[in-house]
Amino acid sequence: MDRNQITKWFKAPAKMANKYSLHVIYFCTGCGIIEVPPVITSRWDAERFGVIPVATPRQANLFLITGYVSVKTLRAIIRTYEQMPEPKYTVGFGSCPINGGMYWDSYNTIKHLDKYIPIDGWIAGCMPRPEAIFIAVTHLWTLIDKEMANGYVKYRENYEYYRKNQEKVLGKLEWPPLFPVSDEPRGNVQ
Amino acid sequence: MNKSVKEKLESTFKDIQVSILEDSRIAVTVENHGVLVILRFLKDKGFDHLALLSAVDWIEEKEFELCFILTCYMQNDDEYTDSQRLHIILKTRISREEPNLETITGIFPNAEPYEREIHELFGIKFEGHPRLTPLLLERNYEIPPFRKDFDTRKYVKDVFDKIPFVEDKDK
Amino acid sequence: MVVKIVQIILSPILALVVGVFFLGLARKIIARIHWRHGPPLIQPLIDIIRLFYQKSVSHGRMFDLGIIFSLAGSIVLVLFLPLGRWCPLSSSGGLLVILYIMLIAPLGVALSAGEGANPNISIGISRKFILSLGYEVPLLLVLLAVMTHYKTISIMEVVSVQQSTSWSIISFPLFLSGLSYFLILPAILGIRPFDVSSAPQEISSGPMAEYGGKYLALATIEHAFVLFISIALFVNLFLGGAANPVIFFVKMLVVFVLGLCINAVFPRFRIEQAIKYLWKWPTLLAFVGLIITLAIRS
Amino acid sequence: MSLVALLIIAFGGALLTYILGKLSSRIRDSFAVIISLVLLAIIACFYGRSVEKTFYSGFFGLGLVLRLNMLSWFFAIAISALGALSVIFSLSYMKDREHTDFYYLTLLLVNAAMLGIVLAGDLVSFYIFWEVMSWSTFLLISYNRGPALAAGMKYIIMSIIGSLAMLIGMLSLYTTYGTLSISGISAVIASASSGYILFILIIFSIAFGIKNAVMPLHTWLPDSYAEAPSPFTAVLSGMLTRMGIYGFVLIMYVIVGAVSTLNLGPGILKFNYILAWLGAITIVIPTFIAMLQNDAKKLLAWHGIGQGGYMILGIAFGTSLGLAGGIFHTLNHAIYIVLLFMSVGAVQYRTNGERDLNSLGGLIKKMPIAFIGGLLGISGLIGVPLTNGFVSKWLIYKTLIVEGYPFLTFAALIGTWGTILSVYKFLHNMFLGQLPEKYKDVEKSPLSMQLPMIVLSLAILLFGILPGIPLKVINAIGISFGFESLNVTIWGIASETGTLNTINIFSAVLVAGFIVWILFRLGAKSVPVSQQDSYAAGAHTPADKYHYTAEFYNPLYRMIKPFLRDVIDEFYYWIAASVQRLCGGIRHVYTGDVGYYVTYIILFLAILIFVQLKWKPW
Repeated sequence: MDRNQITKWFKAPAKMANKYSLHVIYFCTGCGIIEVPPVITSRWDAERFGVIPVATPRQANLFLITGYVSVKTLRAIIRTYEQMPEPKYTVGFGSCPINGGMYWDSYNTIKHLDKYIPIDGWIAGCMPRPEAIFIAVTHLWTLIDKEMANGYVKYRENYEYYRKNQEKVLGKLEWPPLFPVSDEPRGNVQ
Repeated sequence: MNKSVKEKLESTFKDIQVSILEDSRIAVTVENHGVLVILRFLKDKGFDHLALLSAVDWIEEKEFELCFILTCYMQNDDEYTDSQRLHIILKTRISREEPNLETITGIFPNAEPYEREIHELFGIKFEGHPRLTPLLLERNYEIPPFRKDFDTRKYVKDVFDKIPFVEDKDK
Repeated sequence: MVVKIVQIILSPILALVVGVFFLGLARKIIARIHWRHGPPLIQPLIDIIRLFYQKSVSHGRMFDLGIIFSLAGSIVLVLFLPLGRWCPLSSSGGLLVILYIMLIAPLGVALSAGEGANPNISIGISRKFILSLGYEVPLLLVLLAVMTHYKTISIMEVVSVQQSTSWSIISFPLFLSGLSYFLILPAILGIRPFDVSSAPQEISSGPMAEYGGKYLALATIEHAFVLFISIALFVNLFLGGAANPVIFFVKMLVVFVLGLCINAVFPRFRIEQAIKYLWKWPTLLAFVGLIITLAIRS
Repeated sequence: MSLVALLIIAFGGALLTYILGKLSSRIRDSFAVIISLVLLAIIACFYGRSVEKTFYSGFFGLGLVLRLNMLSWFFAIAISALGALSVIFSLSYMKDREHTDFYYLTLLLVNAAMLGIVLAGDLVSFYIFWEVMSWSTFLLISYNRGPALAAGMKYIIMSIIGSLAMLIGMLSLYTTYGTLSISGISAVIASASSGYILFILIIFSIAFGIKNAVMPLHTWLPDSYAEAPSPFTAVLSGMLTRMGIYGFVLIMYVIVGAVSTLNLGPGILKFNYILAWLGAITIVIPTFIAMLQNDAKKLLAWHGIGQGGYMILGIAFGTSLGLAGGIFHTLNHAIYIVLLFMSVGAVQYRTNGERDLNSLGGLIKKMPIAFIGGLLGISGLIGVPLTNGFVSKWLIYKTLIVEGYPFLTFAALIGTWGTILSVYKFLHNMFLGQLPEKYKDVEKSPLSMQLPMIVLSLAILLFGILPGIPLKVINAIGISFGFESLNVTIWGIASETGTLNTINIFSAVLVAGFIVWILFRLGAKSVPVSQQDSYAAGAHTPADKYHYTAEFYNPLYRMIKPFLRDVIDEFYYWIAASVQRLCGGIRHVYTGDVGYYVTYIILFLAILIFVQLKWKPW
């Protein structure tokens, strides 16, 4: 927690500011959202680290994907992720986004979330405890320090592949592609 | 109390089997063409609340079984006569090859989403239903997922595992 | 003349620093009321720096110019307010100009956010204007009472008269107006019970819904300025301004902390309840204050 | 170049355009524009000259006099400028409409009649031009047929009542003083009894109150503004309705003279105090009714009534500051209300006549000039500093506070906040928010519409930042009425009880805006994005359903709607209905066959004989 080291602030203000002002988009994607209220209220108080929930993706730079991701929710997750402004980070919360968790063989859940949107950090556990969110935040700090939290850069460079995977699962997407895509004809695999 | 209901049912309808399960539950099995008549009869008797409509896939006997659970709409909990605590489970069998049935939204309008769900997940067609469009699922499936012959592991292997990771895009 | 230039440059910077400090203090006090440790006092500054480095989304030319115009209006308004002894632009308009420049900020934000083409924004803006109509009724009565009491429209004169005689919050007729102004202060600041126009839960933070990086930074700075201006106006009109900025700042701190502690414990009003409250007690007090002032004056 | 020649050019030009219209529409259009610009040029070079000449003395023994002084020049220049701009605006607005020759004839006739009113030196010619103006306005209001006929009928009935009141006043003046020339009467009337002066003031203020839509006499205005074609509504709302203000100033300060109007009536019940309260009510109630309107032109019409109240407040107290405020507000109001109606007209022209605020939206990207016009128009209407509306409102508020009427100031200030709410709804529903599908391919407004809007927007900013230009002329008017002069400077008014310096405000806003703009550029780049990409909680924004306009201030509507029923309008309709029933009853007497008439005659003779026998009255 090097928030009070003034020299670091003058050397790399962007990195320090990004580290100590993570605004989480308050979007309940799955069963894990029940862990977020204790985190932001007086029991664990995430605001000490500058982490506060905000209402719209436009104001956020951290996206906490909590719990299993059903096919229908994936559409909303992709839309929200694309509406967040650039340096944005995502954290997969719980084992379901990692590899499907206990719904590994279900027809209706998404198994590996990072096939569709880039994920910077994972928290294992079938609903990890609130302290695990702080572990994720500190982990994110080190990633930002080491310039490794570049999920959004990966998304921008391989957008075509991400888009193709998304359309494989969700069929035709209503909104236009975020970045220009060389649209050669692609059959939709059912 | 449920004895009188049993006699009333057996007296008015001929080819039905009525059996009393524990204290407040009656199981009634009936042919699929007689369902509407019995539902109308029970509704007039005061069982005006269709609590649930569910289906069971008996794959060995190649039949679907539909269960209608009826009860009285309880106004207030405390003073209840024992007849009002009665649950009636109406069961009927339809063949698996051409699984279709009359819709009951005429009698119980609240059955509309139940029937849409069963149509989507079991493939049972309800004639006369206002809109049999998909309710829950995002994708469409050749074999409806809740049928026993739907192999979910194979489906996952075909759809989700075939989608490549973005990292190994150059392979 | 040089002193004037220094004053003109210094007062907006001072206002910005004090405003951002008040924002941080507000979050810290609310956290401590919730039994939470709460963020450091400079957290709003960190947020603003981060927002300036973050990319954002623009919905058109008016989307950019509106927020710039609104922040410029707030900065100009600071120049009209006396901070302690010196007041840069006091000679060009007085209280009437202050009253009218106060409406540039909400109008600018409304025009810029309006182009964000989002119903949450439009509902937020309509609520913000209804709320401003709500607190404007008592505020106008209060300002008219002060103007008729001191028989002038220039705020410097009001401050100098209070310096010589007693504070106007203690003098008989203006006590009611002062109390009424304090009751509507949270509505002007847009904090806890009256943050109905930027409610994150109901209308996803109203006009701020489409504001991304630098737009949100400018909006936060503008909120800091509004915080500074409303409290400075209260201190100037009712607590007799101050000889030097330090005492002025202490008075503002007392008023802000007092107001915040009272209001941090209230749940958010619905917009009708807010209007009913604003048009009942504060308006009654201000109306009675004005009638008594008029009676004394004639 | 005498005044008579000016009027001949004005009226002759109107007739000539009608004749030319028969030949070809292009010649008629260009001729109409040329005539208006020529009139503007002539009046401009009349500045400073004060002339009084009887041009025709044979009118039943009364001399018709034409007169020019600072007040009439001020109004004349405003009339001709706005007339020229609205003619230019209507070039493309009326392009593919039928019988446009008739439209241009009546439009130029109205402008000429208004010039006549302003230049009239005696009450007879004043009355003649007043009637010409009323009638040509009636013809223009009912130009669109359909509901416009009812609106025109309502307008013409109330104007006739006003003219009759003025006629009674003139007759009584003629019988008592034998002359009707304004200078003659004003010299003599000071000696009349205060009761007689009160009678004259009340009679004339009824006529001018109807024309200026003061509260109880305002009901004709919303319908006629909404139904008349947009370019004419601009002229109607800009200058025509303000002939009432010219009339008030004429009767209160020129004919009767300031000193006697101000102490008419005992203590609190002075004539101008009651007039001021009427003005205050005219500000508050119409502004809040405007908030409930869903029709763009009706909303602006109700604001027209509301702003009329500010002018009445300005001229009611007869101090030089108040008079300057009132007259300056007349000019400002003329500028921005014409601009707003032109902006509505441009939108109407492009969206084939769409006026309903709930079905428009997002036009800022398609019609930027109309948006800029609308934006500056509403900021002038509100009185945002740096616009002309602010300066005149500042003058009016200062007079009210210095004179010691806080409650009148409170009414005026609340009027401003009501204006902000309703006027933002107007701009938001038309230009901001989502663009409906059917207006996707709307193009920009044509050049002939953009030109007047740009000119008027610049005028708003120019008079807002350098108010000295018009205030110098208005100060001269005040001096000609015998008030002490204000020390007007290019940047505003300097006085010991509070000076207004618009240059300071302008430079401060400019510098602060520049600093904020640099701060804005320093931040990270922002990506332009379409209206489809708006935040919708993860869902896709549905086309045509993502725009919040209906009942824009719903919580406020529910609270204030019961108090805002237009009871006066219903009262007038009740009177009309009862009169109609009465006449229906009388009509039954005439059944049409002769037998009944013979019996009526015999009965009548019998009654006469009986009365003669019984009481012998003859």
